[in-house]
Amino acid sequence: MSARRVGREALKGFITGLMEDGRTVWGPQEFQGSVRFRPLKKNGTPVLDVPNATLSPKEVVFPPSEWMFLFSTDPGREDAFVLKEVPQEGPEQVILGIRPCDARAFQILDRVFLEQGAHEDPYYRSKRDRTLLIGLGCNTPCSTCFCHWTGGGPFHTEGLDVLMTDLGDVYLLEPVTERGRALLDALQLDEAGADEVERGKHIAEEARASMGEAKDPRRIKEKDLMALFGSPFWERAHEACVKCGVCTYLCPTCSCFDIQDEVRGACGFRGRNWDTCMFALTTLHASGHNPRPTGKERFRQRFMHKLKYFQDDFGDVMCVGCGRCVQYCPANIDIREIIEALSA
Amino acid sequence: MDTRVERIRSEAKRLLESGEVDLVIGFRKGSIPMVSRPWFVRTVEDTELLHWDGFCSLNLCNYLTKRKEKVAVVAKGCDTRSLVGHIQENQIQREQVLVLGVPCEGMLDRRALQERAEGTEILEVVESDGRVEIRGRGLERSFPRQEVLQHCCRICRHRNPVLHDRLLSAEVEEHQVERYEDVEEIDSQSPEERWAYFQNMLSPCIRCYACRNVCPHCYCTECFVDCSRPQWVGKSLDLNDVFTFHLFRAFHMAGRCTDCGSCERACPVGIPLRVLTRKLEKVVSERWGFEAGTDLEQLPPLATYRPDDPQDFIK
Amino acid sequence: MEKVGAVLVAGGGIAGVQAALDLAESGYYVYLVERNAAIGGVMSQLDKTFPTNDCSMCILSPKLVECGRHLNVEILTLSEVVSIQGEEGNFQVEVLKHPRYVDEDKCVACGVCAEKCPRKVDNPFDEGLSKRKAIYVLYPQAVPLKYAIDRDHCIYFQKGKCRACEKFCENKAINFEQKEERIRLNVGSVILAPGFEVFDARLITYYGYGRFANVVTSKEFERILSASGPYQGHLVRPSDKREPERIAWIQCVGSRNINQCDHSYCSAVCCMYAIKEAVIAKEHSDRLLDTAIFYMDMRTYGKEFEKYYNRAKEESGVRFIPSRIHNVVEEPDTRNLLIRYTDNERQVIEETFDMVVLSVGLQTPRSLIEMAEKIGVSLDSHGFCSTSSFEPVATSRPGIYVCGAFQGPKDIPQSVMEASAAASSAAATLAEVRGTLVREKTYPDERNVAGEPPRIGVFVCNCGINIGSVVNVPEVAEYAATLPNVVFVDQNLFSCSQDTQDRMKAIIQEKKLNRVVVASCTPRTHEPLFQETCREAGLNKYLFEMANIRDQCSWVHMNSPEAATEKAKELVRMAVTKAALLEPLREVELGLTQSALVIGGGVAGMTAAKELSAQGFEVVLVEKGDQLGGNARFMRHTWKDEDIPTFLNGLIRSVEEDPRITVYKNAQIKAVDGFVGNFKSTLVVGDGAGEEVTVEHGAVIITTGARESQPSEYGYGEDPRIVTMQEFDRLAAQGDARVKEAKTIAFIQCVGSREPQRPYCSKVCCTHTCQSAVRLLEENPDREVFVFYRDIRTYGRNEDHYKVAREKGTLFFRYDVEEKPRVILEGGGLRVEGKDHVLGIPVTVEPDLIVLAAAIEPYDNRPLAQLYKVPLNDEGFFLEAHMKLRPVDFATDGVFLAGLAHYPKPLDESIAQAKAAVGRAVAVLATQRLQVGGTVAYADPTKCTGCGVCEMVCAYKAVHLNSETLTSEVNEALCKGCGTCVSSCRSGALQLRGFSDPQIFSMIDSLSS
Amino acid sequence: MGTIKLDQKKRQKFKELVAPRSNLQACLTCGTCAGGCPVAGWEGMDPRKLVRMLQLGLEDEVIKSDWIWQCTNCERCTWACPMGVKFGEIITNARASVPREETPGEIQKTANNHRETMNNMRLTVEDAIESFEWMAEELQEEIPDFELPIDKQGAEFFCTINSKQPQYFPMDLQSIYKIFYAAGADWTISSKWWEGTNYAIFTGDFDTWEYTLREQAKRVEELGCRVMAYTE
Amino acid sequence: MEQQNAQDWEPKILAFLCNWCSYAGADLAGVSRLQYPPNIRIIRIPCSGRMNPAFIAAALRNGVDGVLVSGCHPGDCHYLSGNYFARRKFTVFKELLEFMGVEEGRVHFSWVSAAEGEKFAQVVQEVTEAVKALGPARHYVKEKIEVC
Repeated sequence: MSARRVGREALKGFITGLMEDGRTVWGPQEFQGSVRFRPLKKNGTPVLDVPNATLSPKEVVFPPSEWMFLFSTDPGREDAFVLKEVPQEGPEQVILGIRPCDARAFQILDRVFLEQGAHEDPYYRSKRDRTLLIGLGCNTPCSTCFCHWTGGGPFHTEGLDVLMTDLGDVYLLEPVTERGRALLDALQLDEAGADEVERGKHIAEEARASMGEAKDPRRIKEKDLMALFGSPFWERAHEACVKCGVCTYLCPTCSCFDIQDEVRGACGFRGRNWDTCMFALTTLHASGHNPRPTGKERFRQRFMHKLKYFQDDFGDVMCVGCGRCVQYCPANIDIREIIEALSA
Repeated sequence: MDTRVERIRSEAKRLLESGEVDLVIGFRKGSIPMVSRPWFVRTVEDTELLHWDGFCSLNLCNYLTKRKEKVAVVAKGCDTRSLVGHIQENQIQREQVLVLGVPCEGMLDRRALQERAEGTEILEVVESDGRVEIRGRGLERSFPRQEVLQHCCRICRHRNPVLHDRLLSAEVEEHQVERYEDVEEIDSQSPEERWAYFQNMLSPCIRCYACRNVCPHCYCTECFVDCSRPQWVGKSLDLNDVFTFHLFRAFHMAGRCTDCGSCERACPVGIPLRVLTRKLEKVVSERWGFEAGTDLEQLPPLATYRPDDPQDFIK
Repeated sequence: MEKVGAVLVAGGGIAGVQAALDLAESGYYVYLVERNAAIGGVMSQLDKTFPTNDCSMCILSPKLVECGRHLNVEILTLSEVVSIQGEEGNFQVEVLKHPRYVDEDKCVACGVCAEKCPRKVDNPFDEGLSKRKAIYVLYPQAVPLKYAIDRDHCIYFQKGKCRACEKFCENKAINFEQKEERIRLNVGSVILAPGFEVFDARLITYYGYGRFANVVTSKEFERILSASGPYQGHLVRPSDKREPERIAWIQCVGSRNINQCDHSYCSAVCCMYAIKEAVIAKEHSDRLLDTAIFYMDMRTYGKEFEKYYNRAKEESGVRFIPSRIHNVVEEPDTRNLLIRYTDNERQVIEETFDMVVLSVGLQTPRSLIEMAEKIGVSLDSHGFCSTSSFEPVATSRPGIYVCGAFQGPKDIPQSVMEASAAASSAAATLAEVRGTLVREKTYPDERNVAGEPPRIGVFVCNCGINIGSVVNVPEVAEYAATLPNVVFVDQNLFSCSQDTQDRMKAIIQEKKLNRVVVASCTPRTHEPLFQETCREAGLNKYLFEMANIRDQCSWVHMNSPEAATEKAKELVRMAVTKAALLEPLREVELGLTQSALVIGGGVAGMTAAKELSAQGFEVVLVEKGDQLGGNARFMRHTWKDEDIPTFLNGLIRSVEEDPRITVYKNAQIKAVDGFVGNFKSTLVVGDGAGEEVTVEHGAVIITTGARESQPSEYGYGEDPRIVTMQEFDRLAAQGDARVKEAKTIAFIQCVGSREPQRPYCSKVCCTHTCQSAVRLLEENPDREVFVFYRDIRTYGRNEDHYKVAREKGTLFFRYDVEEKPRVILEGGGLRVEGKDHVLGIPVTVEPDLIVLAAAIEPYDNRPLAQLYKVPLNDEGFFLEAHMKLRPVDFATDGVFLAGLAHYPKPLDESIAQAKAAVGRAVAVLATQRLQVGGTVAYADPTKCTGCGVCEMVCAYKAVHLNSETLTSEVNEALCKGCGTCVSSCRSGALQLRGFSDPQIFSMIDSLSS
Repeated sequence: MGTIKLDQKKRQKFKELVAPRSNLQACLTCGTCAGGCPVAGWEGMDPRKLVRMLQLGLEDEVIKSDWIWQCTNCERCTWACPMGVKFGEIITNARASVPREETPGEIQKTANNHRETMNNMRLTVEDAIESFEWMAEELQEEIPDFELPIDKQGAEFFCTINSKQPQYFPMDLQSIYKIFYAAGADWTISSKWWEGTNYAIFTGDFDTWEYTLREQAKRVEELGCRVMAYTE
Repeated sequence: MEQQNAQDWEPKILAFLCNWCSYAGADLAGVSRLQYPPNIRIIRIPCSGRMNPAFIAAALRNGVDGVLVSGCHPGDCHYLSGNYFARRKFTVFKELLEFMGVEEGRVHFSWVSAAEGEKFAQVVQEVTEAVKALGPARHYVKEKIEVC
């Protein structure tokens, strides 16, 4: 392994290097009242000191809304109402400063969008393939973080191409994948010293140790689906939830979307926008029937999907323990309590 | 312990024991600092968890509608105003709800506190005697409560419940604070500046609709943005559509919004949405002397009129 | 003799129009005979109407259009009744029809004739303040909208050549050969509604009218104010078209005057119209307009009048000066007008005004007096049609009824009331032949177009040259053909001509069109015609849309033909886009219960019940007390000195004996269900628990009355010699010594009326007091009668009572509300201390009896108002649908009102109103089936959140929240289709058929694409 | 005036005296009269108030007031009064109620002159005729064929003369002559009872009024004239 | 096309008129042959009460340069009170729209009675001039994308 180092003061240069070859570099930035992954401008610096961005960089590969097709509504044209694909090419891109939990989330998204055989999602595929992830380990995990419950950890490298550790004066860069290594090689960075690698390890261990005991949601997989589904537990658990959906919009693993057509003048679009299982409309049938008629069913769906169905289908929970839903829930619905309850 | 907490618990207990209500809705301590959790109490034992602190800002009116049972609700000034709105709009019957009014000294602003922690995670907040102390790893600071109130609470004119069946503590003093400084500031700008201001303000919106969903007064079965026939607002992040969504969300709140602050608190990307609703609050108050949720007998301003309403803008 | 199911209405003013519509709606064929070239009468000339400041034309015009379109109203314009032979039930009426010289079937009112006519004449519609051509339409919204030639001014008729109109008329509608016709009509009844003329102000020479340009009559002033008037609503004075800064109104010009004219009566309307004109003039004026009204008694006795008066004083700053004016002097240089008057304090004051408006009174024209004589209808001493208080719309000749100002000077609502009353009376005499002469149209079955893709036919009209000369019609047609869903396009010369209609019908069928768009003129006049054509072609009439490329293009963009053409294309595109989304709308027929409920057993209620029975309907009459009769039980004489007890006993007997009337006494309404045509009311009969009775009825008339209030001042209750008016009547009837022996009697007016707590005039007290004074003095001329009053409001012919009272020696003292007279009880005697309003010095009277004119106040009407979902005004009286034109209707269909529950009024007006309520109710009951639906709102229960805002904004109570489902429901029978609920609904649960959100959005979208 | 106590008896008097003929009771107190009265406002004069005082029984106050003498009898009030109240009637009656010695100024003396000397200025028949003829002679210089017909029997017009003219403004007589001459009228001036003004009307001296009028009428009949011409 | 000559540019204005007063007023303007600028397109609605502010937004977003909404004068409403409710909605909506940066002068309201043909023509004139003065709609127009 050849770990590299970038001095704190040299970060800008490092980023400029990443931008060569027309690469887009996404990094966490202040954006009005939140921290979001945005393409960095030349000489721009990411905000790496905050615990985690408000929104995961999921939006880089799976944007909140994207156009899929175009069509003309001009009846005079021969191709009226014929759908045409929106071209999906784009530049190579790097997500700098993605946290290990969010990077693990990409792998979960991959299962949904890419590992479905014939149903591969070309829009996701295009963006995902040209995106490299340079992750930043979490020196001081928050009290809401529980990545270690879900099979991750503050310095987990799963899903990353490069792991970055903040050593204070210096960032330690350790390649994880071949692509990551090639990138670092190409940038001709200084080799990190062994002590620096050692310091990094120490920081990682301390961070992990600070997080306390993990509760394993994988026990839920063993539970009887129908028993869980029919459990009286949901009745009270959902009561405080206002079904605002913030949890799902902030969740790095949620992948629901809704397809809509829009017409502007003589031009029509078909696109998709993020959607959420917390909304009644999501499952509303044209007939007016709604299989998930009340908040309770929607609430149950969210957790059953994340903790049970997904495990049953893919062997893993659809949660990376980033803690956003816990932090941002206006009603303090805490997924950790749900995990405990369901696995009990 | 805060005497209010005791009063809430004892009142809840009494109500449940006497069978006066089937359910008491209040707050319990949250699983993380700086947030309290709505707590639904049906048994006497559960009353012990009832709690009250500076983070009980969620508007409990959200939980009152479409219920069959008789409910008691712990309510602040703003909650009771929403309740008035709900009663007027038939979302709940007055007889069905027993209001345990809690005069409110204002709720604390999580974001402001976090900012004052300068990057250190706050693990505990202690409130006492008009001061707030935050604690975390290597962090211990304290501020006057007034400084770290939510904006909506800082400019609140109805801290005391406008409607209640029991009042759980002495009324607090009301202040005729200036509510519209920011609105007036924007008002004084040119259209170009205003346009730029709102384009900028709304650009982070991810159309998660949390502002709408968390609002006690947004209870439509089908929101106008979700309407597909006609679909006159696009659902993408096109800023024009985002703008339109917020324009009409605010419009639909005209004369109804009680400025409880839920929308702004819920917004994950921190958009200061209340400036829109407060602009309209100002309009209905100046034009028609109306203040939402303060009078059960007064019809909502768009559902009534006076023949001599001001109409200087009409040719 | 066999009865005839047709009625002739003479006079096409608002009264005639109302009577015609009521009759036509309730199953009679109506001939509406009008002297002018169009109906509309004086009301069409007015600017605004008091007390609501409604635009007169705006509220009138829909009624005129309805009249013009009604299958069972035949309008005979330029016509007059010459003679009436026969008798009640079967009259032969001879009508003289003057030639129009324009073929009404051919004229499409394109206006080219008038444009080409070289002869300008004074426009009588604008009272001569503007010019019109010798070929003319009376006013732009005229019904029928057909030109007519004014023979007296036409150059061809006067000099034998010209015929310019004929040359340019594309439709060959001019016909100089037309001759006078004598038409004989066979009708069962006749209603006289010929109206009035205003007093000729030239006769009061000292006001200078006719000599001084800036002295105008109030009617001229209406035209000056009117947006469609000679100065387009710009308030200027005639002499120099300068905006006036000071305007004076002089009241009682030709009224209350027996010296310079023979009009002892009060014209009843001038005070209100003068206030209104002053208020509106101020609104019209950019500057601070000074307005002064010189009056004797401000007679704001009607509903909401007093408040209007107060607002004019306090908010608008209109000056009210209690002085009649001696003469007006014109300053020759400025043509300003000098008025000299005295006021009690400052003595002689001179003021200069820029304009003087003479509030001219109402009178019966000479020609009408002659006609009345010819047809054997007697008139009173003032030249108005004489009627009894008990039959206020019946003339002296059976079967001939009267309404409006011919019966006596009165305002619009009273005229409308009488019109409905006259219609009801006529209908009652002809009940057995109802429906025998009315026409009904049949249509082919509607083609089911469900599931078909839109096949739109577009017809572009040239309107002669009206459109074609500006808009490039071929280009528009060509363009229309390129629009989506358009399968057929045609161009017409006149789309509305009969032959084109036939052709359109054929094309619709042949081309299997399922949507039709006509690009021509305004839907307001022509949509019904084209819709009719669609129906005849088997197409649902709501599958029709119009583009107005004449009124909105060719006529208003004459100088930019290209822009007009572009615009026409866009309007067509918008119409076509909407048309594609049009859906066939169903109009559902509902059955109805052909009976009525009358609530309140006073004279109004009993009259209504009798009248309904006479018209052949079953009635349930509910009285809360234990006897019928109401306030009339305490009354002795009508204002025409007829004996009330005799009348009342007869009425009660006839009601109780009437087999069609079921009377419940001691009964109250407990619950109400249903809506127009299908009400179900639950009564509780008897005391205590009572027995419940359920009544099914199609309409309800509320006549719950009002009561005399208990005074709380002037020592009332402290001495038996201080009594209210009603008590006085009772004592007088009983021969009580307190009245019989009283030598000196003092009356105090406005006790509890016109005060902050009851800011209305109780209307009847002044006349009653004057009449009582006369009787007291007739019984014993040595008596002394004193009246303390604020304004004597003996409106109309009641003024005679006031005059006689004065002549017999009654002394009247005017007092200010701030300085009321005082009643002092001292040493066993009574004393009234007041002030003489002329001399300004105190007066005292020591009367033996004090009579207080206590206010009339409503009962607590709230429970009933809630049950029938009808509103109350601020004072607790029921609030009718429209104070001007729907005085007995509620906004809620099927509910009507009459009598004191509406507002204080004398017996004859209550009776007229009760009959009117029946007239309106029968228009519902007689239809047998209710057509509901069409352009109405509907609610989608899956979207509705039950917030109730729709219910709050609906003026017709057509939307209500179902208490079970907590979702809104629209009652199609009540919905009028305004769409206010729709736009108020945040959740999009409500939509308006024919104007749905998708349809309107599609038009908006199509404009920009 | 203090408080008016509306005493029945007091009011009765005027009711009987004036009311029946004057329409006084019909008064609307509308103020038309006052607005048109040329002397209204002068020393408080107000015909509306005057009428009102009479209605209220303040007859004595009216009679004692100057107002009744300020009236010019122009009758603008009567002309416009909507109720036809006859102010002239009322004023004259009121003046008649004043004791003769209390009438203001010279008017009663003038009326007495009239009665005693057949004219207001106490001119003798001779003096008057001299004046008339003198002016006729003067006129003949201008109109040679003018002749003054004095006491012409059977003339159509009986011409009256204001005594001021022969006394103070003789030239005015010429104007009268010219008119008659130009009209070619058959006229005469009587040597007696030619006085054209009557002050008894103004003083309310009904007796003198009647006497002087009757005398003049008698003279007209004596001369056989058909029309009396008042030149005032 | 962005930089159009200000003199050549003609605004597109959409008017919503109530059937009973303002549409009739427009008809009267027509009958009276009053000339007004041809920039206006009229959509007839039964009552100003039917007016959903969303229509105004839709028009502006579709690139209309100005909007006029006109109804019966207070008190004249054919449906008794539709215009009163409309007035309240308009008050709120206009304030909000302008607060958020749409220029004053894009959206106009008027009361025009059936008798006010002259006023209608004048209102159209005024609105056209006001919109012209503002120039083409910029702020709230939804970007148009030409298809492929």
